[in-house]
Amino acid sequence: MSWTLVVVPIIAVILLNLPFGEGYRKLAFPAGIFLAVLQSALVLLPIENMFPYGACPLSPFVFLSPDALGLLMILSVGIVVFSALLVGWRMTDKTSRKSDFANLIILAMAGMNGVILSGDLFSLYVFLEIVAVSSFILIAMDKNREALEGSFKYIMLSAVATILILSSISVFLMLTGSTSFSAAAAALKQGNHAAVLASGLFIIGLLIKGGIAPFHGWLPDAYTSAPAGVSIFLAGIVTKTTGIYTIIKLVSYVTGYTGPVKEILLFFGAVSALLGAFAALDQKNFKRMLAYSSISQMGYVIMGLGAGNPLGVMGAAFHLFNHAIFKTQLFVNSAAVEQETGTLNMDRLGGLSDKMPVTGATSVVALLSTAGVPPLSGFWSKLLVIVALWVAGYKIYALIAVFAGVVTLAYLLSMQRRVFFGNISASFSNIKEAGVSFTLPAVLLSTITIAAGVFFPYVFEKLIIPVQALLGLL
Amino acid sequence: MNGLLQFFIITPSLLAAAAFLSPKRIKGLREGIALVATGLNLYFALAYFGRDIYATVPWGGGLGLDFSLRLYGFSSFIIASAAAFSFLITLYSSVFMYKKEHPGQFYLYLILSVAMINGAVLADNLVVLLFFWEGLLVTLFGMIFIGHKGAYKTAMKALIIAGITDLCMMLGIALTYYLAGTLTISKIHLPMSFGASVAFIFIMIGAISKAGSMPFHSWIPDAAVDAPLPFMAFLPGSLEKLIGIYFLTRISLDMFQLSAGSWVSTVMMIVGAVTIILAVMMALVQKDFKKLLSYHAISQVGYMILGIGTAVPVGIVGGIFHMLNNAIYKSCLFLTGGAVEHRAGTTDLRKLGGLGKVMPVTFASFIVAALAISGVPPFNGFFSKELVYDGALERHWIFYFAAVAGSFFTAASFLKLGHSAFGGKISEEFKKIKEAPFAMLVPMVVIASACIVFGLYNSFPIDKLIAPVLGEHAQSHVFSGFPHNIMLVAITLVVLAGAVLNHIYGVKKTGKGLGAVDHIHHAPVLSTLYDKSGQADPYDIGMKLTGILAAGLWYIDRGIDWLYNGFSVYSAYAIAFVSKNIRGASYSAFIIWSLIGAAAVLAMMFGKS
Amino acid sequence: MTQETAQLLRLYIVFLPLIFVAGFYCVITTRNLIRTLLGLEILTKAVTLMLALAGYLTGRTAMSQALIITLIVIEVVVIAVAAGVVLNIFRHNNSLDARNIRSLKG
Amino acid sequence: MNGLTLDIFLLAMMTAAAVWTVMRGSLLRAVIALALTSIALTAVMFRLKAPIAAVFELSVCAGLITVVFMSTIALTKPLTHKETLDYTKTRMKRFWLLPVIMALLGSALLYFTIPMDFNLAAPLETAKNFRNILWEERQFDLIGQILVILAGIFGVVVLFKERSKDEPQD
Repeated sequence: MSWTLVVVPIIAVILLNLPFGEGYRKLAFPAGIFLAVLQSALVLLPIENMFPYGACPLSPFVFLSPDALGLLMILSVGIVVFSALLVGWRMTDKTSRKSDFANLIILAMAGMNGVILSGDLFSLYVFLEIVAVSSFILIAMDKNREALEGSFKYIMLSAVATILILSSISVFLMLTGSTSFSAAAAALKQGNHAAVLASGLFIIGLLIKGGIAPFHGWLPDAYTSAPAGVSIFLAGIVTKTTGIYTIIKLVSYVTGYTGPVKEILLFFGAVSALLGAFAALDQKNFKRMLAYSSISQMGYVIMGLGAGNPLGVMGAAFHLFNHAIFKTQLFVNSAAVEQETGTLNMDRLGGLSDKMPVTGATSVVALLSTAGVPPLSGFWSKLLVIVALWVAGYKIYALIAVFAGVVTLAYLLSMQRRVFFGNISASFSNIKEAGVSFTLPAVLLSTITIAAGVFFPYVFEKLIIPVQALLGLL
Repeated sequence: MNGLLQFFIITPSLLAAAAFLSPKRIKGLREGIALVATGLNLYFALAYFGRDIYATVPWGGGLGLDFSLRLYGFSSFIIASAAAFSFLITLYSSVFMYKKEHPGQFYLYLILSVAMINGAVLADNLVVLLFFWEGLLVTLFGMIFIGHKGAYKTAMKALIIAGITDLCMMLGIALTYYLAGTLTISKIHLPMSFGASVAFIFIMIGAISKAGSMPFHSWIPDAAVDAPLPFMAFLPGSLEKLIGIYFLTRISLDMFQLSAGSWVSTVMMIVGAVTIILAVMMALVQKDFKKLLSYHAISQVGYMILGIGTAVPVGIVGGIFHMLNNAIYKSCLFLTGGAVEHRAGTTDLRKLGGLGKVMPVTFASFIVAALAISGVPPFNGFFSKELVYDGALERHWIFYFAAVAGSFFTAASFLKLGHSAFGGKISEEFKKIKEAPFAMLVPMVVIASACIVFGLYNSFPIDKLIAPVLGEHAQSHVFSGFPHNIMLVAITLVVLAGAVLNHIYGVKKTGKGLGAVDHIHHAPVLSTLYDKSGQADPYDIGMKLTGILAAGLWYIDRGIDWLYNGFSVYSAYAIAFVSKNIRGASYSAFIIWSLIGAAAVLAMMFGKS
Repeated sequence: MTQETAQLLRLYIVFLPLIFVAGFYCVITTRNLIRTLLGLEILTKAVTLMLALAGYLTGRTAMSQALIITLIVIEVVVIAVAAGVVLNIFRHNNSLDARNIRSLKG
Repeated sequence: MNGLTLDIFLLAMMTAAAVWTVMRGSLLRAVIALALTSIALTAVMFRLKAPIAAVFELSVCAGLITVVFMSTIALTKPLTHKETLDYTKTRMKRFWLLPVIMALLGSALLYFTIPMDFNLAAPLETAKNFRNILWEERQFDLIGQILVILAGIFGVVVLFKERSKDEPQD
């Protein structure tokens, strides 16, 4: 399992970029699609024993067989990379730029798999950096003014996060002599101040990478200025894996759900839920609104985590997965709109649903799921989070979550009205539905959303319930 | 159902409908049906007099609302007197209403009112009582409405006042039901706790407003002018007082044990006293025959309420007896007024004068009734007032003083009325008018003789009818016969003499009967009081208040409206603007925010430990 | 914790924060983009120092050296990419002033 | 005892070089100051018995990164001498605060005794040499390094490539 997820992409990239002949470069896209599909299949279909090689030559010590949440993340990485590649490949114009895009996406995917699989603090840092570096390059690929600005801001914030993470690792090394999760957890259990400081620094670093409320400065600019395919990739999975998933992993494996940690998660989750929702309310640019919406939804996940009970963790994991799906879906729709109309300014858009029926319909599905309307998947995950908060006794936070949900519905409905309904402006009267590389991922993602919603008991039992184990680790 | 329901409620209603639907062409048919109806009613009232019957029809879906009627001593006495009055007044109106418009409607409402009153008195379930009580409201409105073109304003006024007070009564009944757990009146016996006294006050408001006491009186003087006269004699004059005071007695004695010391009785006494004084002061200055009588009707109610309010056996008996006497002489006075109006065409005292000579019988019955109402000894008014005085004195001298002052002014105003209407020189066009028609004279003479009979032979009404109502309180001593307290009688005689002297003085001073009270009217303090009394009508004040309230509510509504689609939207976008731009734009701003966030995280991390 | 290592740790606790403060101050206040990268570089050096110190104090110098090697490799790539981005920004604005990369507001 | 004074001297050298990089007016001299910091760091690491890391740091940081910065500065149009002079004057207004903060912080840290309640990890008995740690225990990081280098190559290729004529000048 871990062998294929990290090493095979490396071999693929090397083979694809051998110095002789241009022919190979065009293969990058199918290689990427294959790897993404392979990855999703690995999670869904029990083909573990198909690989004859048995024990991976690399020592098991370094590779951690992925836990339930890890499997879920690997699945969402696969799905999002698949859609991002499809859209990105179609939208980047020059062939050389296309292959760079595909290769970097593959590298980033490998990086993310590494993050999911990493077993100790330092390797977690290494793979975080890999994903970060490839994202910087992906954002800056178009080399236009906004893209460079967004990329530079991301670089600076990510660097600061790295500094904090590294200093935390060095303190843990000083205290425990090793960088593994269990050693760090043991040091924390003794409760000396240095260990608490180190875990605090690490959490701050991850909050910055995850784009949670006060640290979210870079996120709207990076998402909006990046080219369409890259912003799908970033919003869909990068911030989730490097930021939010790592926080869940750190809290589960190292710090444990102690009082102060829960308080931090709840407070910052609530702040970003509210701030993201309200900021999204007053946006002109379609992608910028979706960026702020991501901050708000990630705030939900963090709050769910902060509830500290099994229901909360499950809710957070399920919302993380759902959000990966319907946020990617919305970004794919925005890419389709950008491709057809050339603009993302919602004031000039309008009435596109009759010209672009599939995009319009799938956007409605994603919108309803984000807002948490039954029977779609978003409803179940938000319900789990809110119920978990209420049961855990954090009644005010539950109310904040509900209120943020209301504001979410408000800005998404206003987006839908401004972009897809209403009357179409003259300049867009001759546009037609976006190509198959937009409609295919859109349809695929909305079917997943609906399926996850309708077959919730099955999905819940198979994928989500095992996530409870995270609570029992410490 | 042994006849209770059929004879007292269903037959009058059917006959009322028949009277209304009968064709105009056959002259006298409607009057005949009306007479038959009230006659039958009187016959059954007398036939069932004094019997104890209880009948119930399970109705109202088990909510304890079954249609139960109960006839016993007190209610049979009320029904009998009501039947008597309605018969005589129907006889009287058969002539009076002959040429007036809408006679059909008049008889419909008349007989229907009789049915309603029988129902209300017989009812043993509060909701059934409420049903008939509200029925009276409709007939009251109808009868005023057909008075003349402009009568609808007074009709509306009466409807609103009666409506609001009935609402209070409903509230009281609901509270009683809550406290007592049952709606059947005979089963309710509540101690005077705070809740019970509040319920008592609410129901009392309903009862005394039906009887026409002070704060709810303002429609009666207007109705006197607008409504057809027999209505004034019929409802405000007698029946409404009967039923109002009957229910007041029931709640004071049966449902709630009204004790002498409780604040509720003092409230009643104050209401009674105030009503006596203010109404009679207003009556004093009236220049219209009917208006003067209507104010007296209000002031007499004060005596009854004061009597019952004393919660002393002698007072209560006095109050109830006064209710009966008042019904008698008040209706007689109204009938005499009607006769004057019928013959002379006007009731304005400035035009009238010297009718005594041309209408001797009307004048004679007027004199008897006036003496009765003023409380001159041999007549019935004297005996009931003495009982009320006795009760009032027992409680507090101020109430006794108010009652006596009331009689002084009553006597003075009736002397003025008698002198200006019947006495003095007769103007030419009145010379040739004849005595009132025979059908109008009979009821007047019968009722006037009743004043005398009930005066001299008062032991029958008191001992047989009223005393048993008091039940266990009162069997100790006898109330009838000559009043035991001689000193009170002496004071009354002095007061009456004073009234006569005042009248003579006033007449000598102004030269004509009408001016007999001018010296009181223009007295320094009283004159300002009189001027202001015009606007002090509670009904107008109420209307102004509701207007202001409505305007206020409209503003509140606008405010809430703004809160929803104005303020909330504006603040949402304001917060959005802040949360959008709080981030800053340069990466150094982001780093500064991150350091602030980091400080917060570390603070929280170390905060707890 | 021997007296000698405690004294050494005491020394580093005085100097390390100074370097961190210098690095953060440079990153935040400078207007020139390249100098921002310099500030980043100073911070990385401080962290490298911390790792080395940790290794020395716990006797696991070999382990800390491995970590430092990986760290340096990664930092070189990051700085290279950052320099590339700065170069392109310069091509656009023809100046290295940080104030012209704060146009994305709201 | 002189070991400690040597440490103090080296650390002071490094901090001074860092401050010099930040305060220095002209960019070129700042990069040189950075190289100096790197050299000081190498010396300290030798003291902390991390020789291989020190050499690596020296060659990469002092060498490669300085080269990268030099080339970037070369590619960008450096300010003329006169511009740098009056520019440094305005810069001073923003940067005088740094030494003040550092002096304050230094004296504060010296003065207050920071609670050293934590105990350090016990040293390992088997003194593994550097090589086998890197290869046996840290393979996952090695894979990471390969990935980073690949990403770096792409980065350089994408970012540093001169814009070819036909590319849209957006």
